Amino acid sequence: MSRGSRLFHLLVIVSTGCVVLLVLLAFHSETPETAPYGTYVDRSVEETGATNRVAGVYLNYRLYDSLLEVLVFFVAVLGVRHYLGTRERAEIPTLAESEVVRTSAALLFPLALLLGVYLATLGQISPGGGFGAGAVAASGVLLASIALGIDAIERRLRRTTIERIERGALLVFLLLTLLPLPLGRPAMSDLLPKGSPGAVLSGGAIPLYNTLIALKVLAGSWLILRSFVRHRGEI
Amino acid sequence: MAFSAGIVLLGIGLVAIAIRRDLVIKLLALGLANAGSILCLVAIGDRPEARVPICAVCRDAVYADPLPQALVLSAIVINFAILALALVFVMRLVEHYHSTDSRRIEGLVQRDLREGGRS
Amino acid sequence: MIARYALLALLPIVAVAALSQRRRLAAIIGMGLFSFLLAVVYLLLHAPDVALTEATIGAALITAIYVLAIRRTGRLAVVADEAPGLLAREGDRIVGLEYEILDRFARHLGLDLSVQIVPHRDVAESVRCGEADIGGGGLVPSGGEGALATRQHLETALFTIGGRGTEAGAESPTVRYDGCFADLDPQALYTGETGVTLDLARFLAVRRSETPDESVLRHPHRLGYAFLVSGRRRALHSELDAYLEGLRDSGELDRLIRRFLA
Amino acid sequence: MIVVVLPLSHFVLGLFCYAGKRAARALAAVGWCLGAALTVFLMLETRDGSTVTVVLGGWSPGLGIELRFDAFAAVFFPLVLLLELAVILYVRKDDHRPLFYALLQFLLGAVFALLLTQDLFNTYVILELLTLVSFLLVGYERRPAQIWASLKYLVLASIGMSLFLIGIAVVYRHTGTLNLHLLADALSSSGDARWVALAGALLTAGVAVKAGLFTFSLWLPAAHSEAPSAISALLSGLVIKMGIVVFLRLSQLFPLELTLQVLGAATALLGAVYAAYAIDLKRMLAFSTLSQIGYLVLGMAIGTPAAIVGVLGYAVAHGLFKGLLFLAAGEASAVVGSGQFRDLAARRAEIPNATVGALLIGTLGIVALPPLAGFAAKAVLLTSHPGPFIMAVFALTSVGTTFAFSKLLPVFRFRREPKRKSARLAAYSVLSTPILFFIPLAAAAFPGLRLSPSAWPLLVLESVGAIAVGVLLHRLTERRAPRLPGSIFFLEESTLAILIGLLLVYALLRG
Repeated sequence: MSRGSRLFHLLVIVSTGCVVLLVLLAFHSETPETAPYGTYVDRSVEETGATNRVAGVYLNYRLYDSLLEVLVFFVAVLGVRHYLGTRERAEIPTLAESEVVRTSAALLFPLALLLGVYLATLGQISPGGGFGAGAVAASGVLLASIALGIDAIERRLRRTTIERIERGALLVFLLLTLLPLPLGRPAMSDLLPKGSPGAVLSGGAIPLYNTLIALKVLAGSWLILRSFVRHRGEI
Repeated sequence: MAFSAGIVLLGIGLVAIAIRRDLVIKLLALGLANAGSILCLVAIGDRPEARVPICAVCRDAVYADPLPQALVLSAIVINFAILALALVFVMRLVEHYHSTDSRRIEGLVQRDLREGGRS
Repeated sequence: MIARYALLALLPIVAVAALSQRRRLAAIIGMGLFSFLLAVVYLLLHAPDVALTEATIGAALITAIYVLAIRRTGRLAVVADEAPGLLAREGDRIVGLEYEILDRFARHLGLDLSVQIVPHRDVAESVRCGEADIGGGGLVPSGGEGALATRQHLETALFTIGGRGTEAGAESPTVRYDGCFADLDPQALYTGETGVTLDLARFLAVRRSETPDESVLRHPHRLGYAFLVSGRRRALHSELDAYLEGLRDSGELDRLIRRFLA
Repeated sequence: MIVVVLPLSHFVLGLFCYAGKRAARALAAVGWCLGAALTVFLMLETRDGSTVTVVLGGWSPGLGIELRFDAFAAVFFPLVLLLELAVILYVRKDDHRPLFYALLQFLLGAVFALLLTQDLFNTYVILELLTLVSFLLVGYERRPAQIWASLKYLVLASIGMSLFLIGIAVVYRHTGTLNLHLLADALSSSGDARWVALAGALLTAGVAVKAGLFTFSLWLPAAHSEAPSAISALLSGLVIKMGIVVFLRLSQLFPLELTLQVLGAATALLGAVYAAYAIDLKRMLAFSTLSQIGYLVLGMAIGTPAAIVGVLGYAVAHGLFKGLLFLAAGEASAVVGSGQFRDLAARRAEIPNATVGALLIGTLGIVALPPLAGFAAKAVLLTSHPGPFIMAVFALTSVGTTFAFSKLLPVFRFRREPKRKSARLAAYSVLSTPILFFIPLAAAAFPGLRLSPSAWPLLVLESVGAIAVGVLLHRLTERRAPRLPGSIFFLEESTLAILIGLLLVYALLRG
């Protein structure tokens, strides 16, 4: 390494060290014991009907954040499609996969989908949520593409229908948040009755939003993975 | 304590971005830096002997604060989106410049700009 | 709460270990493990939703994308340093005698050729650790070092462009493993204060850029350029050897040499 | 309640853009009309200085996310609409794919959302969306140089955003809320605790990467000069101002005067120097954006309400003429084939007169020739009695800008029989008219704005003096262009610069 770059490395390490020390000292200098936590602690179950209070926050109080976040994901999928789209290779050289991988992948695929459905629909009473559900289902479909080969999967899940599903889910999500406006209520306020906490159909519109997000993240992740596989060949 | 671990991870990530020359390793380091900041955000939501914030009647015990956890869900998915896009860009760069060394690519880009004028 | 502190201490260690790997695949697997550890830490911080999301997206999807991104299926990965005339970058294309040979060889195998330019001291290492299939760029292998060298495909000779540094009768430079024997530093040639030993391809390039006529010393013994193939890929090695043999017999090799190095 | 419709409608329209290429263009026009109607309605509502406030979901401000249409938004919305209209007209002829229009709608939706939001984490998510969309638009034409510039931009912006996230963590840990107004009270009561300086430093560093401040935004010159010209106009005219808007909000929370003064001065001077010696038009414009951002941030450092009005006015004025300059520069470089000054001057005949006219109006605007936009806004700034140091940097930056833009003088020669007509006259006129008639338009939109007539002669003298000095300097030092260090714009050095910037900001906040 030339002298210049060794000096540069030293400078980087020293300045990062200072930043880390500075942040730690300043943060731990006076940490209040009873931090004035947000007022979500007690009333969120009654107001949102969701016993999983995290779902209550990001799908009811702060639904606007989740909406913008799903948009970020949608823009990412558009970007991957745009930059990888032109380089697709017609024939995908399938690798001689050992039989063990094929059967185990085929076996795990339905399990992953089942877990995805569970997490998506019961996000308001048990830990789960749309993002995790979509991701689990997408990795399940990736497993299936390993087992059966991408062409087999593409015949059933054609790209255009997947894209239509993704845009449809996002559109319904956007319109649902605007729906209360014509009814005279503030935007993003609750649509469905809350139901009794802990029941399957509780939490007002939260299960609906959760399912929409799961559908959107599943379609989006699969489109990203599909573009990568089309462009780079099988795993 | 977890907050400190998050800050240390951020530091490691930034050092690796500045030092390692390979673009793929830089992106891994970027993922690490973002994970560090996310760990900080989750860490402040936790409290001594807290419980998981899922409860039908939430009076009797101390619960972890659900808000940071809700914020972090979005942050994780945003980082996934950014990494996926950055990787696609690195793949395009490798196809054109045949190298993933950021210094070499920078040199080639500057030379192309000097020669090619503007468009 | 020992588990919490142990895991928190383990996180930076795994991270540093993962990021200091030389090979990309090892770094990616390391970061996959790191994401999984992070998910467990989130569980200890009473955040199951976040743990689930981090595990699925962080560990599973991000790792899958990285593996796909650096995936080389369906491609013949060649790693080389630039050697004028043999394998050099021109605009955004790569041209040269070795590139032409390898491009035809890749089509012969039904694969895409992907060339990656690295400093010549990394070529042998990349081929040996399997990150690349073939090493090129005007290499003159001496000893077998875990990488098999194919048959010589082009005669070469060593030229020392004199300078006060090396007296005329100095014994020939120890023939080392890498291609151009000395970093080709144009300034050093013009100032002439250090003697630079060059192989044929780079010597021709230097002549074309009309350096002043210093004393030129041609070293006697016979040498030749060759490709490097990883010791574990014997099939590829014999395939490449046979292909080179075919090129030489059909006289195609001489035509290519005239075209690129005349 | 319609406040939330503005951003969301743009997102919905962005989705519908995929119906087809012709539909995408039509939807862009529909989107603009909808935006214009809502803006006019909102501005009429807040004419008497009141604000339109809504908390999404009907919750209390401490729980839900609060959106507010206030003075900042009232100033920026017209700028957004004007630039949107100009870009739509500019790209009318070339057939972009639906993706381009979809990303355009998302970009504008995100800008509207950021101008309205009063929530810290919401600002984070919107800035990320803004980063991603502008990252995709910069690299839209997929040329390798563009892809490299946008990759560097993404990595650095992502680092900035993780610092911002840690800032949010610290603030929430100590105050328990994310709403800006509740935060303002909580922070004012907690005095100068160490964590306030830490949170301020982290948040400021995060936003500074986006806002184009000196040590933090070394990605800006490459990104703005490499992007397609319509996108550069939006980036330099609008997206970079979003950083300024967030700074204005943060300066209500944290004592940022000293920090803004130092960073602003450094950015202004660095930008002016690099702009002075740039040999390529779009690169010079990008560097001049850097210096104008420094100018704005310095204006904010003055801190008096009049200065804030001046900063807002100049931000709008800069958005107008920088957008116009980038649009005209794009067409000129496309026609001539290369953006270098000597090629533009040599092949002046090929550039249509309308484009040269647009370049002229933009240049006159930015060098602050009296009655134009630049002069009016700078006048408000100069009369809010800034300190001597800030005054000196203002003068230096103005001279530097004039010095840089006087390289365009050889291009401003009128030719009677132009070879080709510019197809983008409509786009230029949309931006030129507000630049030329800035003072009457501003008086109509904001009746409360009055400038003391006694100060006019002095201000006119100062502006004309600065222009004269700049042109003179350019004449004298025509030959000797020093070699400026290019390596500070590399990815590794920029990362180091962000770290050093963070330390600097913390020291200034504690100092």
